[in-house]
Amino acid sequence: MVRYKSLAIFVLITLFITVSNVWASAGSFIKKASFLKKDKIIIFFAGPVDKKIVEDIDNYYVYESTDPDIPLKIKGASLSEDGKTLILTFTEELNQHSPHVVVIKKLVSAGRNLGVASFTVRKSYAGFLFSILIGAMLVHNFVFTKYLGLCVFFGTSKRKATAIGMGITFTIVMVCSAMISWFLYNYVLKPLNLQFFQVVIFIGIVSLIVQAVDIILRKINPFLFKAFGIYLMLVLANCVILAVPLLIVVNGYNAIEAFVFSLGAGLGYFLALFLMSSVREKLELANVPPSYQGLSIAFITAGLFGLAFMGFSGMSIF
Amino acid sequence: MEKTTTFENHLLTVSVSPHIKSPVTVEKIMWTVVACLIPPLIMATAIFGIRVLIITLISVISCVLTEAISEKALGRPITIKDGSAVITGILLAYVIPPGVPYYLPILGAVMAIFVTKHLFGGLGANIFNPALIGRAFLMATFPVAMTSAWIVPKYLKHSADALSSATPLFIVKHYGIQALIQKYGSLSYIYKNFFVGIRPGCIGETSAFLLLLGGLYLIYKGYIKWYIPVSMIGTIAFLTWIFGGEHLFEGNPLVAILSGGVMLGAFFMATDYATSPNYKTGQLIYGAGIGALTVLIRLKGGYPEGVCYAILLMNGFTPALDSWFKPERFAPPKGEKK
Amino acid sequence: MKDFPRIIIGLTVACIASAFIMGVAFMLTIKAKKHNEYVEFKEAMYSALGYTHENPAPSTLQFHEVYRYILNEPKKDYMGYMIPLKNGKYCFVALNFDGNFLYKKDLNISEEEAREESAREKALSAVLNPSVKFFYANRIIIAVNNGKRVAYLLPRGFAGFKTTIKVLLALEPDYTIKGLEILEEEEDPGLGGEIEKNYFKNQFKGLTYKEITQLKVIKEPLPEEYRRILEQEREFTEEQIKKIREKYQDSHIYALTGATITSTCVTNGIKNIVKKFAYRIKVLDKIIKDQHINAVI
Amino acid sequence: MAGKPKSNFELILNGLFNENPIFRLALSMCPAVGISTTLMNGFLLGLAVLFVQVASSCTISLLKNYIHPKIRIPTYTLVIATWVTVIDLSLSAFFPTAYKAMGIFIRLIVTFSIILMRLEVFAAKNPLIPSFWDGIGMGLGFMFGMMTLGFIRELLGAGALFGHQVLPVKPLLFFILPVAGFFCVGFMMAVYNYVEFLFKKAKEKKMRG
Amino acid sequence: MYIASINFGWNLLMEKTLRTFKKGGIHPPERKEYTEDLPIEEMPLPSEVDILLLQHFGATCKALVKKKDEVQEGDIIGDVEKGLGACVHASVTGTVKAIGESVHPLMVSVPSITIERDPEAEEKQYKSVDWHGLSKEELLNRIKRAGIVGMGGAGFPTHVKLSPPEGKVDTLIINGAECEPYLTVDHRLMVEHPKEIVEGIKIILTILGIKKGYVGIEANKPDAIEEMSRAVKENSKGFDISVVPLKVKYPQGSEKQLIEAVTGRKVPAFGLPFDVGVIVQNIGTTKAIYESVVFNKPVVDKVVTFSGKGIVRPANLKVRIGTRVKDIVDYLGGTTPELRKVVVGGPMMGFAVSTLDFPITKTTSGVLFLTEEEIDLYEYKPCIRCGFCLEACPMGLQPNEIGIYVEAGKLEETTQFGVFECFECGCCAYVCPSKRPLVQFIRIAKMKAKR
Repeated sequence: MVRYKSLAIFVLITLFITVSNVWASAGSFIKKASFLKKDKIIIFFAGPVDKKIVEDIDNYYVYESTDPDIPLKIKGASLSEDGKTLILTFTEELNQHSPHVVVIKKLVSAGRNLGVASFTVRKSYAGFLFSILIGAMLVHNFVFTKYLGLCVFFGTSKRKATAIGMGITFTIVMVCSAMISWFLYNYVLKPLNLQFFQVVIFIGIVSLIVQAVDIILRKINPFLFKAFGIYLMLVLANCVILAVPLLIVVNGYNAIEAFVFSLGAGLGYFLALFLMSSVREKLELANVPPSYQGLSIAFITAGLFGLAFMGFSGMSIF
Repeated sequence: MEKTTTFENHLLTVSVSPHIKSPVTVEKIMWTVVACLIPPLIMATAIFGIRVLIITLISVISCVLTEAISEKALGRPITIKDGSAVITGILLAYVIPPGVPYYLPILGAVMAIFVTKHLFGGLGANIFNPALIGRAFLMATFPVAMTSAWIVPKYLKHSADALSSATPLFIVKHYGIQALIQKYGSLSYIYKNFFVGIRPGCIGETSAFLLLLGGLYLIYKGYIKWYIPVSMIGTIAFLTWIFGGEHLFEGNPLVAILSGGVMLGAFFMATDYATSPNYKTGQLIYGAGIGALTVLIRLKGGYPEGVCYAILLMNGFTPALDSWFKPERFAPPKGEKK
Repeated sequence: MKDFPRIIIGLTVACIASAFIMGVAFMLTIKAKKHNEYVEFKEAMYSALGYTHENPAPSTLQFHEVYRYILNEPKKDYMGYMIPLKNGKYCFVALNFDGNFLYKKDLNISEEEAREESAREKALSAVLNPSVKFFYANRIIIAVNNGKRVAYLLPRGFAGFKTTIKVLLALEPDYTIKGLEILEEEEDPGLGGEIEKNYFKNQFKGLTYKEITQLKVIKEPLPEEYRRILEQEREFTEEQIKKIREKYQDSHIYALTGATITSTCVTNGIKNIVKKFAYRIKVLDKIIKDQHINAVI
Repeated sequence: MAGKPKSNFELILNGLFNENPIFRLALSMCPAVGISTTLMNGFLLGLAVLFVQVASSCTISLLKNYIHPKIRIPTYTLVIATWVTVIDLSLSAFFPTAYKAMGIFIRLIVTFSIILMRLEVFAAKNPLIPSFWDGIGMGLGFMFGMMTLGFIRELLGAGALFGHQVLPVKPLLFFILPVAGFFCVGFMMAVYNYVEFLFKKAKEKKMRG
Repeated sequence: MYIASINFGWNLLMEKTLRTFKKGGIHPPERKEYTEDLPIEEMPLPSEVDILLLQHFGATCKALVKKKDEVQEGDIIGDVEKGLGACVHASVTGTVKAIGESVHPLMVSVPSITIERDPEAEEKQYKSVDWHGLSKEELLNRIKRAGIVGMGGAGFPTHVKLSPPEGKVDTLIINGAECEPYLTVDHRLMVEHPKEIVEGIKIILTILGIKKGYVGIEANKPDAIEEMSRAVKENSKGFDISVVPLKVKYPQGSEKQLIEAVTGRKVPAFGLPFDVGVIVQNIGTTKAIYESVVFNKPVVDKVVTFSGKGIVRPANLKVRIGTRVKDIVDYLGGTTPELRKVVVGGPMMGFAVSTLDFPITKTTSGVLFLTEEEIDLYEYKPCIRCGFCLEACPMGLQPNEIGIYVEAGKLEETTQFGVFECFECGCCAYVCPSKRPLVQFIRIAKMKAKR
């Protein structure tokens, strides 16, 4: 029971972080605050506030969370007509990648002094997760822009049916193994200072999962086993399955981020496989020069896909 | 397949039905497209100078030569007369900035014609649009030239500051739409000039009006269908309107579709037969996909303009779209999927 | 099933053997690795300070690191510095955001050990109140020659066009830029990647504090003679360099062609770094003086 | 495997040409595409693979009688992973700059199918000495492929070899971009196919005339 | 809706709202102007006729006469022993000259009976009878004995077609679309013999025991629509017959497309019209039914269009079955020197022949003499995936893919595109800018692929 409870709390906290992007420490009077353009912060209040006090720029102390000793200079503060929305304009552009702390020294609403309000403005966490997902799937697609997992990629992208089977199998194994690897790394290897074992441990986890899925599928659903069983062994020879846990460690993702990242990687691989297989089915009918037939033209196709995927380079969604 | 027999003093042709065929041929289509692409070139020569004409000529000649050489080397019939290489040459020149060195289009032509077209089986078998692969290749190889060799158009009355030659999309992306309006004076002045084609940009993409005219003529002739251009331009306008501004629903759709390569892409590149889906449902989705990706790259990506990459990415989806959206069968037998 | 024990024994033996081999390899390499990493970083520091093989650093030159921490106590946030002392150990000084002294603690950690973040954490948690949470912010490396400050070295990172750009900035004691090294960047090769090139990097060299505070990027082509100087400084006499620098160097940076955004990112990043540093080092110096800290710096 | 045992020299040649891991067997493609941007990278990764291949081949060849067939694959993986970790740690300690350039590819050697495949088809069935030479052959073949690609890409992309400027200009930046790896591998495969075709033709001619 | 009462105010709007099938279709040049205003002309009897023993869909007939036998016009000289088929009749009075082989326009050669006409023989007169009292069986029997087959081209024996399972059919459609370019046979028949056709319709409706009948006519034959509407108005008492003008679009006259255009019902693939309760009859067939029932006249003659720039005098000729085309050409003044191609049937679905030495059969609706400017002699090119054929195909198939698969040698895989649903209307090959022989590809695929 306790486990479910903690799980529920965990989910709730996650939801809270995802939904709200504000840490309001002085009550819930500040509804929402977010960056606006390059040099502005917009703040929404629950009720109308006193215009005179709130538009005084000395009333604020704003700093980047890493540099609390250096207040940012405010050019102006302007309150909307209904008194509920405030826009702070700064003299210089804000570094929106790091969270900013805003302290309003005095806040008066309808004659009532609400005291000091201090809160953090940061980019939304949901957006961050979404960026990780899109990043792993498209912007840094493991096949076309990171050049990993190619042996299996070229081996299983001849037919669309094979590609779909491999894509689904791979995504599932990918997510499972990445999550288990994450837990093992953060709760066993890191505390014990055994990081150099990571390669062995990660590949071991993958082979165990592959073996386990193989046995379970064989027993429970022979039909599914027939459809996906043959791809299980191929998963093992795929560099992406090892690269994702390693990258999760390098980037220092937490559990949710690791999940999203591995899901994105799996889906991105699936997408690449699917696109490539549909193209290769078409290529089989084309009059390709004899020396280029087979893998050679497949590589050149992948290169062209790579060129196309360069369109995503430098993309940041949030 | 044709067999002949003596009939009085000559032979009778015997072939399979149908015995009459429409007068539309590949050559006719291709050369019509070429004709539709000529007015924007004249416009570009007028506003950027004779240089763009030379670049276009080099591009066309190198494309045709590459086509002839690759066909010779691969033992295929030489088909330079059908005009497809000419179109690729013109389009390749149209998507590069006017101030690039003269050798650039030659390299692009090899990539476009040999690698993208002939290695994949020649006319009609290419997966990606050759001209756009040529551009993407040049973009990767000569990033500086391809992103900064802009020329200030003649007849433009704004001051010659450092940003004069920057493309409108670059200004919008990095300085905001207000900066663009400030630079050109007023919105109506922007609309007018962009519509006519007096603005910095790639060689053939500036004149929205002439491209639109050419595209409409092709639609009128039935050589291309309206599905792709309309869904693509519509999606770009719609999504820019929603996400393009500071707040939701504040973007300027008209500037978005008049700037960059939207018109050129929508009518002459996205509609390329070999690389776009064959049937209308697929074409509508394909066009919408290009539009969405264009807006995504423009607003969130690393480049100010996204039409080229958006079309290339959707080219990759074309075989899949073709296999998903087939024409509706008249009345398939029971038990079989439509 | 009969094979079961054999399989288990086999696997166990294999695992133990491989763990043993890996452990041995780890033990053999870990020291060399740390050493090499530091040597590499040191080379970057020398390079930022302008020392080369022909112009080697004096043997008396020493580097001392000051670490900055942010501390949270319930209802109270403040900052702290780890300052190296003359006895080879560190002391920790806490001060509030306005730069006023709060308290001072001595730490039992040598300079060599302090390079390891975990070692610092251990030393800090040994002396600080357990309710205090502390976060490492960044560090300042101070180059000292014969007891005199020669330069400040700032390893910092800021957002570039694509990913974070990590730089090492060297400043004179009067905050004039002595040199700039790009440690890590993943900008587009040929475009933003050109920030690693001398002709861009060296534009920052010699900018005074006043110039830095007004620094801005201009989108004009880099003059050819200026470029030559920037690329191959050694081939010119000091006088020539001075002349040309005077002619072109002002409070502006010539943007890289086709990579205005990256250039702006770097310029703004450096502007910010110098401004913040100049503010903080004044506070720190005041504290060291007021509290009579026997600092090595 | 052919009937009669091959000589050491033949084993090496086999790895270099007939069964070149990159261009013929099309295994271990990721590094071939991803990091063959310079000759040095190609050389170092080739060296790492050579080491892992030889070490694992020898280990398996020595221990083949003690490995239970049911846990064959996990054991092989374990052996490979061990040697990869060793080379990973050593490279990171002694060649930090090159190690940085190769990113995580060194650790990904674990999943290179070429190594596992040679263990399975050769080392597990042959005594130590041939296994050693087979490992050398395969490793050299991989290194050869990587260095060929590195040569082409560094020369065309940066106008340099081993980091030394050879050409006065940098011809095509494209080639040092990772995406060019796909094209280079594709064209090299076509070259191998074409050479094979020429050989076949010559052989047929010989047979006939 | 737009039935019968339409008073020829053809305007653009009407064109748009005319009934038609939904998917695909093309607009080839009509080229009916050569013959559409020429009245049906009776050709003098030929001196010799070749009666083919296979003029229909089904088994070959067995000759019932021997060499040198005397035959009268209308005598049954061949009949099928078992299986599907229809009998053949002597079309002239005379002597059997030979029983041998003769060129069939669609096949290489089939058995035939050559009859030398007796120049002295009197012309046979057919007397009319009142058919109203006749039983259904008798009507069918008369049709059977007259050897009537579908005259549109397929040649399906009519008496079989008119005996559908009980109660399944509720609608009769008379196909007057005549969508193929050049052909004007049905057009002329409708203009000149509307009453006979309406009578024929009534006979068919009586046989089927239903009341509902439509006559579908393409809107490019306004005079035919007028004549038919008038005839229907005057003579269709007791029946619900209506004339439906149809949009001009090829292949409007195809059975499935016509049924969809007129009733909106769709015949499933591999199904027959009566699966959706419809029976379709050709105008020519209807007229033949009328003649067989009312005059007891078997199929001995047929109206055929001779057209194209390759013939000196285009005409709508009523000729005896078995008349050699060569004789007809001589009668019409010969061919022009520009003649390049002779096509039996329409230009879209007809067959090119290499000789003029073949006889007219019951299913011949036209013989076209085409010159170079009318036909195409293009070399074909690779598919450029323009998708024109997808737009044109009335069956919703993918001719481009089929062509590509056939060229790549993957014949078995073409079934996924429904290659067996193709009825070879030729729309795809017509519109193809690469001039690819798509119909030929599809035929090859049909031969090799398994259903």
